[in-house]
Amino acid sequence: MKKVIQIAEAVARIPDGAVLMIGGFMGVGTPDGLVDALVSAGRRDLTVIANDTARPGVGIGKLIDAKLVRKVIASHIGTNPETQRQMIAGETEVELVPQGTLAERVRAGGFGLGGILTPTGVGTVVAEGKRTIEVDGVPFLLELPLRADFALVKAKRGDYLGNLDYALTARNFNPLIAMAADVVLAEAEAIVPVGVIPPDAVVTPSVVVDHLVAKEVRHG
Amino acid sequence: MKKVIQIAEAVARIPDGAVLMIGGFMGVGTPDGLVDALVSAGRRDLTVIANDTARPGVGIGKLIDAKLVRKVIASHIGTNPETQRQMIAGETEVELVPQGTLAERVRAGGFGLGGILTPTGVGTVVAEGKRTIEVDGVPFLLELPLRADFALVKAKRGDYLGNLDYALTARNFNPLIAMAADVVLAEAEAIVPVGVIPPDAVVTPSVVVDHLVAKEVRHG
Amino acid sequence: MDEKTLIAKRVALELRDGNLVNLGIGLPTLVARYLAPEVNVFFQSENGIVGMTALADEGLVNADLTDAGGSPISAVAGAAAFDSAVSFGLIRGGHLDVTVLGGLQVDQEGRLANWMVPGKMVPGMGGAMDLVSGAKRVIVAMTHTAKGTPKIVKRCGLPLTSVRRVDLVVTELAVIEPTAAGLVLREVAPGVTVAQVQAATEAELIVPEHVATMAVAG
Amino acid sequence: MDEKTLIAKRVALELRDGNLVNLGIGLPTLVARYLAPEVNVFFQSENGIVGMTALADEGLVNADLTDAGGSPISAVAGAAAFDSAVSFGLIRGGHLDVTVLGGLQVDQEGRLANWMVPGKMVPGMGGAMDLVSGAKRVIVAMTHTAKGTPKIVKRCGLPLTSVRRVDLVVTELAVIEPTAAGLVLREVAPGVTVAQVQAATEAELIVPEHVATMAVAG
Repeated sequence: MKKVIQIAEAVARIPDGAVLMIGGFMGVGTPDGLVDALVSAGRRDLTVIANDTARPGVGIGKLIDAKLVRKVIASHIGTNPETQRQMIAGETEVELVPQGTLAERVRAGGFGLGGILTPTGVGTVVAEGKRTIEVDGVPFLLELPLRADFALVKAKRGDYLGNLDYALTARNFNPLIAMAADVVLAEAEAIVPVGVIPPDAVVTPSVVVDHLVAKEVRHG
Repeated sequence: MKKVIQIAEAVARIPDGAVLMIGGFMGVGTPDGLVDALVSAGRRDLTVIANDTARPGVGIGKLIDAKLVRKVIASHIGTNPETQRQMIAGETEVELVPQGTLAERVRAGGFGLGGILTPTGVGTVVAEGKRTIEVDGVPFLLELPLRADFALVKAKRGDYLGNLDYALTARNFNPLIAMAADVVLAEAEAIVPVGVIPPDAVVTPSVVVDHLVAKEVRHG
Repeated sequence: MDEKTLIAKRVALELRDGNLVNLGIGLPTLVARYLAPEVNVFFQSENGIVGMTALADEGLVNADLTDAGGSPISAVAGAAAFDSAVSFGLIRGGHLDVTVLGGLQVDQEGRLANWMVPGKMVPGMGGAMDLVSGAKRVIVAMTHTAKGTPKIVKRCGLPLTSVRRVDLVVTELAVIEPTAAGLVLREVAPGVTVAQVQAATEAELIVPEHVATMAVAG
Repeated sequence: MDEKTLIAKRVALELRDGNLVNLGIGLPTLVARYLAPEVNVFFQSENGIVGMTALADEGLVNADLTDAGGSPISAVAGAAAFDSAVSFGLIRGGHLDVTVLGGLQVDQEGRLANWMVPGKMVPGMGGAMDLVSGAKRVIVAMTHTAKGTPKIVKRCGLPLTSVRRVDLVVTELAVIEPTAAGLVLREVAPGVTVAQVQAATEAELIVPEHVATMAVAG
């Protein structure tokens, strides 16, 4: 029952140079409060692992706009011309990973696997520098786990222990990154009493969540 | 809206020699109606992939009692002396797999992965005959996917499209095997109208389920 | 009928009742409009839902229900939401019956390039590589040429999306089936000749005795 | 106090507030009874739940809520249920703070054997190999000898559960910490001498200048 902290306090724990996993798909399911606070705090040299960088002014795009990101590991940057500009200008390093592979690499990081074998990317530029492993004569790429210092998770509801559920397509990478970071910060649309999310409805169990962040509430 | 069939009809599709994945953990979450019907029909030479063989007279134990199983791939048979007896007598082949590895192998089979690397079993008898792959100097076992001809799934609710949810610890291997078999037969405690299980509560999406099986209902 | 509509209507005929289908962003999305009423398919969106429908109507928008392009959608009764790992488990694991994708190039071996133009456009592959590697059936829906330059080529100059041979290529001029023997011309669009298709194609086409006229959905 | 109670009470002192803990079947299960009231831990059962409590009371049994041994349990408010892959993701992924397991043998390198006796008992490893490989801290709770035969041996004759060195061994005679240098005798049970422990142990023990008397939970 110790998990709720203020957003500013949460962001104060994130140092320059941190490796962040951030939930969301084109901004949907991205924890905007945490992202905005990172921008306000001006955290620099971040590595961001996420599906995409959304669009300028939206979700992770705000971190790109503010030039806070040194490296992006994502499946897609095509909707954000500023990410592409920074990449071409050499200001931001971009590692492109097929979306399903990105999901499995993050999951492997959180689930204690040493890697996974996928058919995706065999024979393409994605295979460069990677080990190909044959199973019964079929080639697969060995893709390695990803982990982060912090996961910034967006949930629908969080209870005071830290159990989380998610809404529709805002779920996306959130439950995966919640398993794969040293510190997990969750921004929930609603914080509810323990027991309100029934055991079968919990998607992320409380034990992996370090803190729920409260929305900034102004009184008076 | 075509998915509900009678248990007898479901079992009639399963031939002698079939490879079955069966949900359940010590009988909890095992589709008893399907198992009983398999016993009644006397299907022989089955391969059963499951967490365990429960106890004599319980769940998968009933298939063992009836000597219908040629091969078991499981993490544990210690609670079923009859399985052990058949193994020692050479009547039933038993492949023991660490429980977490079994879960990942089934998942890999359903998720189109060529295998996964796990630290579990390195340096033990489990490693015999398997490839060890080093990642950054750390050894992992390459564990290969498992698939089955049929998955026999126990659900809490199934809707008429085939969406499933599960109850508490009766979930266990059920959602995993539902992805990993050519034909997926689901026995639900309740069959409900489409839409009753909300999208966020669906654990197994309808598209992987071939048939819900109806409980035998006697009229008059 | 404009060329995109023609392509979408022809592709629509490839979808079967009960199929699980993923439509790429852009032209492929149009296919959903031209399904016959008796053909019920489930649309998957790789951001995590089965059972999506067309764009949400004004007033029915929910910020947490979008397609892979980030546009608001609706969902049918019986839809299911899931995380990205499950979404690609469906795609990679052989559960997806059909994916319809746009293309930049398809080569003589039936291999697709559709995710980058080095030095010009590096959007990232998103889900395309998984979709092409994993779907049971891959249909490429694209214009036959780009500003007059053939897109069906001997060998892709652009980076490949997958080495897997796609199953069908539908353009405004033709329906082409990549096979182990090469690209087989199956249909030509109404009013288009085999010679015109070949002239607009860099790759060699195998032309069977009978080449049908392209049928299109109602 | 019988020897199992003594062991369980000593192990209970190793659990910290907020820990995620998995207790093996048998002796380890007893540990839950002896936690100090101010220590709130979450118990995981590998069949798919965090937040299990002791066995369910008569009249509160639910067939779908059991521990890994198949016995009916209860769950705390805020419990979470999940499938077997997630359950072992928690175990293998470093999310499990402590596992307490029974043992057949522990050797001088701190390696545990607890899942089979060739030719006699082949129950299968269940979750034990994953638990020992994956938990942050592995505590072996076992009797010091089996019918007079030492279970702490120079080299395990029984098949290993994992090559990972366990973190602590608690018996009715002693608390032993396996280290890179060897097995360090940390505590002896009340009324037991260092010589008695060594006599009941096949492996060499490193005996520091100060060996404490085993503390046990209230």
